Amino acid sequence: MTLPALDLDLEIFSGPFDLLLALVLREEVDLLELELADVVLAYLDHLEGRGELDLETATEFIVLIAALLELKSRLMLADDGEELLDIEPGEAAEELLERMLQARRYRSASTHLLELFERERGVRFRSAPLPAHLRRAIVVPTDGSQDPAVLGEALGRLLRMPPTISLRHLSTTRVTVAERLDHLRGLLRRGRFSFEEAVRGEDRMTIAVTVFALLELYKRGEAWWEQDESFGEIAVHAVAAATPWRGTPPGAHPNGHKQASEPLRARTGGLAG
Amino acid sequence: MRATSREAEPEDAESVAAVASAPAIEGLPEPDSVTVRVIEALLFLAPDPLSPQELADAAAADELTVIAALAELAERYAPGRSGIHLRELGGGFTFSSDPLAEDAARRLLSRPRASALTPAQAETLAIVAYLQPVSRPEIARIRGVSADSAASMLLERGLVEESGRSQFGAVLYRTTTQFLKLFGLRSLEELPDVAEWDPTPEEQAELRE
Amino acid sequence: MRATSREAEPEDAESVAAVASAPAIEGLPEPDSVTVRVIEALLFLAPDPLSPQELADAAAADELTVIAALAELAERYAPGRSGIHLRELGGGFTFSSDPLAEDAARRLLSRPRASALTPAQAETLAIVAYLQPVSRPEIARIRGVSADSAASMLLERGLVEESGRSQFGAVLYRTTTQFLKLFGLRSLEELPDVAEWDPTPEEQAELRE
Repeated sequence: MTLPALDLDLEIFSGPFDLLLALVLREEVDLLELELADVVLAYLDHLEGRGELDLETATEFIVLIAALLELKSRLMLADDGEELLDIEPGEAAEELLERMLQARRYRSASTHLLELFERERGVRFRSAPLPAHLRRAIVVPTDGSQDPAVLGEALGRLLRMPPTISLRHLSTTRVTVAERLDHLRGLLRRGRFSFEEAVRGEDRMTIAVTVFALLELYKRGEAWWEQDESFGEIAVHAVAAATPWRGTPPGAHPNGHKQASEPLRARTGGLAG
Repeated sequence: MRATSREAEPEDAESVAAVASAPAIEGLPEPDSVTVRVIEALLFLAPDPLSPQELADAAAADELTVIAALAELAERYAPGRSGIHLRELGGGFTFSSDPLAEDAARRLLSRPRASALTPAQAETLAIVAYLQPVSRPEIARIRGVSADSAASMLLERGLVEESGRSQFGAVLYRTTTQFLKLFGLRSLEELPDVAEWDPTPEEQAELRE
Repeated sequence: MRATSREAEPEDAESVAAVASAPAIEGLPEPDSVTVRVIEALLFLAPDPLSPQELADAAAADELTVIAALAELAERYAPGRSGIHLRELGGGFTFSSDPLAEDAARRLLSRPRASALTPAQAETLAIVAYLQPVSRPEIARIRGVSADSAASMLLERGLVEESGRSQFGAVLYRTTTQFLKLFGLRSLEELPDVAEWDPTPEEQAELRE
C-alpha cells in the first residue's frame, strides 16, 4: 500500500490522502479547519494494521505532514515565516491567542456593521444625472490632470494572469529514501566518505532523509560510521572496506530511533551530547 | 387633462398645482399620508418624469389617489415655497431644482471634486479607450466582474458616451473629447502602448510552469 | 461622545434636526427664505453629502446661516413628515428616501437594492473600518484566511479604497464616504469601541485551554 492510497475519514474530509493534499493546495479544503493530528493518528492506525514499517512511505508521510504543519502554522500566525523562528513556543502561543482574540473582536464588529447595513438597506439616495443645462454650463478646469499611464497600467493588470498557487512547500522537499540510498551507495563504492560530503549544499529535509538512508544501510549491514568528537566529522565506511571492524559503532542501540539521534543532532546542530 | 396642462404652460409648477388640484373640487379622494410620502420618495429617486399610472403601479395605489397626492405635493413643492419644484414634463411628474439656485449649483459642482479614478473605473475606462467601441457585457467579460456602476460613473463624468448598438443590440461605448482633454491627449493614437504593461518574459515563463 | 450619540439613536433624522438646531439656542441667525431654498436645491442636486462649509461657499452665505437653514430643512424633511429625509452622513448632509418607500422603489426602478454583504466581506470591512489604513496581508493575518476576494468586492462596491502604501510596499485600504452613507454613519467616530466585543476574562481563560 502506498501513501497516496492511505484512506482518511476525518471530520471535514473523507477519502485518500493524496486527494486531501490536492484539495488543500487548491484551497478547496481550508487547512485551518483540518485537524492534522487526526491525519497523523489515521496514519499510525494504518501502520499498526500492517504491523511493519515501510521506511519509504514513512519518510514521505513525515515530509508531507511537516510541510502541511508548517503551512498551517504560517497561516495561523504570521505571513512572515522567518520572523517566527525567533519566537519562543510560549510567545508563539500568546501570539496565537492574541490573534484569536482579535479575529473574534472583528467578527463581532462585523455583526454590528451587518445590522447597520440591514437597517439602512431600505434607504436610497438620488443618483440622477445633472440637468443638461447645468451640465453644459460647468467648465471642467482640469484638462490634462489625469495621467494616461493609469489606463495602460489598468489594462496591464487585466492582461496579467493571477499568480499560481505556490507548490514550493511540497515540491522542494520531495526527497525519497531510495534516492538517498542510491546516492550513499555510490559514495560507498570509494570505501569511505564523510557525511558532510554526502549532504553538501542540500536543504534540511534532504539531510534528514539522508540520515534515514544511512540508518537503512547500517541495518542492512552495508555501512557503519564513526565520529571522533561532538560536532566533528562523521566518517562513513563500507563494511566490506579495508578498515577493520572496531566493535559496536557509536550510537548502535537495538532501538532505531536512538541510533538516529546521534548523527542527526550532530548535524542539525546544538543538541549533540 | 394632460392636454390642458400642456397648453397652460407645462413648465410652470404653479400650473401643475392648479391642474392637479382642480379635480379636488370634483371630490378627489383624500390621500393618506403614507401614500403621499411614498409618491414623494419615488419622485425624488426617479431620474425621469413619472406618469400617474407608473406611480400608481409602484405605490400599489389607485390613480385617483395618486393624482390627489400629486396635488398635495405640488402645493408644498411650489416656486417661492421650496427649493425643489414639482413639475409636469411630457405627461409625467418630476422634481427639479429651483432656477434660483443655478449659480450656486455651478459654483458647487464645477469645483474639481475628488476626481481620482477608482481602480474599477480606471480598468473600465482603459478597456473602452483601447477597444472602442465596446459593449458593457464585453467589458464585464474582460474584467471578470460587472462594470455597471463604473460605466455609469464614467458616463456621468462625461468620459465615455454611447455610440450605437452592437449587432446583438448591446449599447456600445466610446471615449469622449472630454476624456482626451482630461488625460491631456491630442488623439487616441497617443495612448500608451499596451505592450509596455504586458507581463514580462520572466513572468510569462513562470506562468507557463 | 460615542456612547451618547448611540443612545440618542443616530439613525433617527430627528436627532439630525436636534444636532443641527442645537446652536439655534445660542442665537443662530434667522436664515432668509432664499438661502434656505438654495441650500435645499443644492442638496437635491449633489450626488454626495455636502458639508456646511461646502454649502456656504456655493450659496455665498456664512456657515452659521447655512447651519440654521439646515436645521429648518431637517424639521421639514423629517421621518413621518416627508417621504424625503435630511440626513447627516459621511461628514455632510444629504437627502435620502424614506425606507417606507422601499417596496415601491423596487417595483419602479430596475436598480436592485444593494446586495447583501457576505460574512467574509463584513469581517474585512470591519477590520478596515477600525484599523484603517490597513494592508491586505494584515487583514489576512487577523482573519486567519486570505482576504483577497472579499477586499476586491469591497473595492468594487466602493466601500473601501486604496490609501497609499505601507513602508513594506503593501497597498493600504481605508473606508469611503460611500461606506458611511450606506451604513447610516455620520463619521467613523460613531462606530462603537471595538473593545466592547472583547471576550470576558472567563471566555479568555476558556480560549487559553
